[in-house]
Amino acid sequence: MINKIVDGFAAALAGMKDGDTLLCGGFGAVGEAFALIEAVIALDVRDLTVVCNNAGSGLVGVAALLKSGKARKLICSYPRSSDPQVIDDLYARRAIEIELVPQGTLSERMRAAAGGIGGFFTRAGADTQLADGKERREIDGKLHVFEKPLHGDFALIKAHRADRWGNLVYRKSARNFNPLMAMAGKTTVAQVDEIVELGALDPEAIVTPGIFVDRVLVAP
Amino acid sequence: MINKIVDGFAAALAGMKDGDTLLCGGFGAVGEAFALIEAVIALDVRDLTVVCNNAGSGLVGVAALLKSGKARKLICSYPRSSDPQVIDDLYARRAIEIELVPQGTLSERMRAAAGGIGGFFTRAGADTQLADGKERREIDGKLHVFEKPLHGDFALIKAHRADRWGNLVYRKSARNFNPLMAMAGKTTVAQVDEIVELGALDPEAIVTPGIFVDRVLVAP
Amino acid sequence: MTPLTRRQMAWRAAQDLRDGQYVNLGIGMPTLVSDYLPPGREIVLHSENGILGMGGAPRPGEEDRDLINAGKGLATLLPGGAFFHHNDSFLMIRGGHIDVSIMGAYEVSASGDLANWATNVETLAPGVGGAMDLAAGAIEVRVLMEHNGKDGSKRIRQACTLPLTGKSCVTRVYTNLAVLDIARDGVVVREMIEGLDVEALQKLTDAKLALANDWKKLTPPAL
Amino acid sequence: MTPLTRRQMAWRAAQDLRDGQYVNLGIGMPTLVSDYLPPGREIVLHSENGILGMGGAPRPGEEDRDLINAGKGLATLLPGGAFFHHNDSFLMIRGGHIDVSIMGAYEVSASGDLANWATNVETLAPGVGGAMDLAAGAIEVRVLMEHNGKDGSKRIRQACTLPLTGKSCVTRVYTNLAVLDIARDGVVVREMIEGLDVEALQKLTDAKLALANDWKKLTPPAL
Repeated sequence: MINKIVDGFAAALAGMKDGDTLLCGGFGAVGEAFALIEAVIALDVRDLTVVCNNAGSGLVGVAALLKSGKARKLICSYPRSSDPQVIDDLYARRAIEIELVPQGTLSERMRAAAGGIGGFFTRAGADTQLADGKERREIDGKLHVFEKPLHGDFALIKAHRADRWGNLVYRKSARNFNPLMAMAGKTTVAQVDEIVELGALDPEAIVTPGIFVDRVLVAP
Repeated sequence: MINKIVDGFAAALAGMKDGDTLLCGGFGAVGEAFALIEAVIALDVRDLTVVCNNAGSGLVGVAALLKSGKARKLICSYPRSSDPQVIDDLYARRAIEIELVPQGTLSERMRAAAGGIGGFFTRAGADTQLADGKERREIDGKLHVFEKPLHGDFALIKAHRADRWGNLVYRKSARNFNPLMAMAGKTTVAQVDEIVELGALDPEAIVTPGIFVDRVLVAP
Repeated sequence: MTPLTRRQMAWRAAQDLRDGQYVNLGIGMPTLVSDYLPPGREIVLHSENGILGMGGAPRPGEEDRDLINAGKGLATLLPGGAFFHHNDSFLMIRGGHIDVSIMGAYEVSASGDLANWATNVETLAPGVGGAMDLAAGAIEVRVLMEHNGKDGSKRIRQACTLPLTGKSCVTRVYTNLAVLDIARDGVVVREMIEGLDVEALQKLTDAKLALANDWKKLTPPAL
Repeated sequence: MTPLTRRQMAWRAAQDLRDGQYVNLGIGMPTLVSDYLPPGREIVLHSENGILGMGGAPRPGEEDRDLINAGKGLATLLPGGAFFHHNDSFLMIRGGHIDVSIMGAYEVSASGDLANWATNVETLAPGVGGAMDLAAGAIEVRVLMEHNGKDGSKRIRQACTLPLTGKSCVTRVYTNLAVLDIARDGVVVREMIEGLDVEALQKLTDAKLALANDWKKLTPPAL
């Protein structure tokens, strides 16, 4: 029997190790898996790479994880969201490496990882300094830059409802990066509001099929 | 006011011209926009390129369009579905050019067109004769082939319900290529079973947002 | 001579949006454009986090923490709106499905180059967000910005001095003084506020200006 | 010596599927595997047209024309199943999310090369379908085919003679005579039917065979 529901953070994060890349869902605070992300802080892991659109707000979630010093690198599009005290401090001290990526390229690189694409050419940022050092190619008269897949060892995502197969649905704009990161994570852990019976989710409206999800944890 | 609902095939197919590429939804007969596709036969257009997973069955839909002689070329993954009399005849007479593409590459090429990707590297088919003449590149020790976007001048798709903004939902496996082709068509025309009031479709369960749809026609 | 307020600038940008267009509003001043959409036109707002058909701010008591706009402010959804995931959202942007992107900027060049993500003096971590995707993918990119910097610096320039967001992408600029088109042969003044002439505007502008034959007075309502 | 029937071959392939695996069954004989999934194991079947959790054929009166499998036969959906569009379906295949692909084949080589899409004599238009995607993307590719062609031709070969679907992708082959693994150093016989020995099997096989020390009799139920 398939039962992806786990009990507690230890089971949810089992196997995380030094140097892992974590894909952390959310756009600002909405759809961020606060409980899972903060649980990483308690683990004996270091040199993490955190992939997240923003760098967290205040002293919670991704901001708390970055502040803990467990992350060596942040890959993001827009680090300074509301109350960026942690990233401002880390940046001022040059205490973290930041790889800045156009938001759509960030998204597309994760999709490439999810879908077995070895790399792709995009126009976004091709004529900017963010493409410096990267392969450029003119296609149909327009400059493109070659971008590579961005894999995650873990995806830590937030969803609204789940069943024991790991099928997920989201709430409104809290969907954002979560379904994408679910696809791109080697081990995908979903923090959810609620578990429902198998078959209770409308098969026409499941956003993330369980094939992309390894563990489900109910957490507020 | 946005009203994408059109009345009749002339309005649905207005602007189609010689040499156009038509993306025709459906997997076998399921999800095929029979009425729209057969309406193309009545138009004064020629040298069409038809993109469709199969080459139609019997003497209806895509098969009827191919039999009409209006298509110069077929881009597909699996031409011989059930009752392939039309494609067998055309193939025997070498009366149509066939570009055979791995099914996932066919899909991904359309997504690249939909998403502004200039091209991508994939492993699928890289070590086969279908990659002959194409750029190959070893990435992470594995052979990849470079594939280019596949744009459609028209996408002729089938959906279940629509609203006047062109939002669409599908029925079961009739979804298949339709949402993808909707995204990849310059002009996307949806044949639907039913029109519903704006706001009646669950915003969490809309599969194709209206931004990808230009015209909606109710047809059996 | 009274420069436009931020709300008047947003109002002016809103007037050019046509019925049925899909429009992405950048964070900051462009967000205000949604308050001035001309009545009678259905304009579908796209939010990069995965919304089409976004409405304005919620009324008291109707707030939903899971429904925000790109600037992370609370938002609503109109009938006909839809939610989708981030990758689909940027497919819309990058694939040429967004008719109009309205963004803020630091500088715009006479050839339509856009600089709006990094200054040369970065004491804070720079962010790019979706700006480069919009610059590359939206059918039209329009800029909404003050004509000059707070220090009087010229922001409409023959060539940008700041790191670019995208080349040759901006088609129109709305400032607190004028509406300017980036045309094939340079910057064309379409509208100016009462009391301003093109010679005075040229002094505030690095790029060489041409005045359209049919230029108009820019006369927003009080806002 | 009694070779396995097609249903017995499908039964044998089904026995290797583990609880919780995501499995894609090719058209033709592999489709029969779904009839013999071992009880007590939840095995999630993926259908390339956009289904996970596909069930077997519908009971009379429960047919739905919009619910078909990859071979275009009528299908059903299990509780927990989901529908999605074609591109997401092939993202699953190409991105390494499918644990096991079971396909038919014309030939398999000693290094695991697969040939199952084109013969050398094509009077009919060849089709490739999703075979190359599965060969490249599934975590494991297993083949289900008659050990020899109808003309007695050898299908497990030192090297394939037909156009390839993918290189070095097949890990196991189920035939009507044996179960064979493609190992690092060649083809290893894991199971043979009653009355067959490896010398006799070798005569029916082009690839050089090794017999596993712990080889077993292949004894399917009557089907």
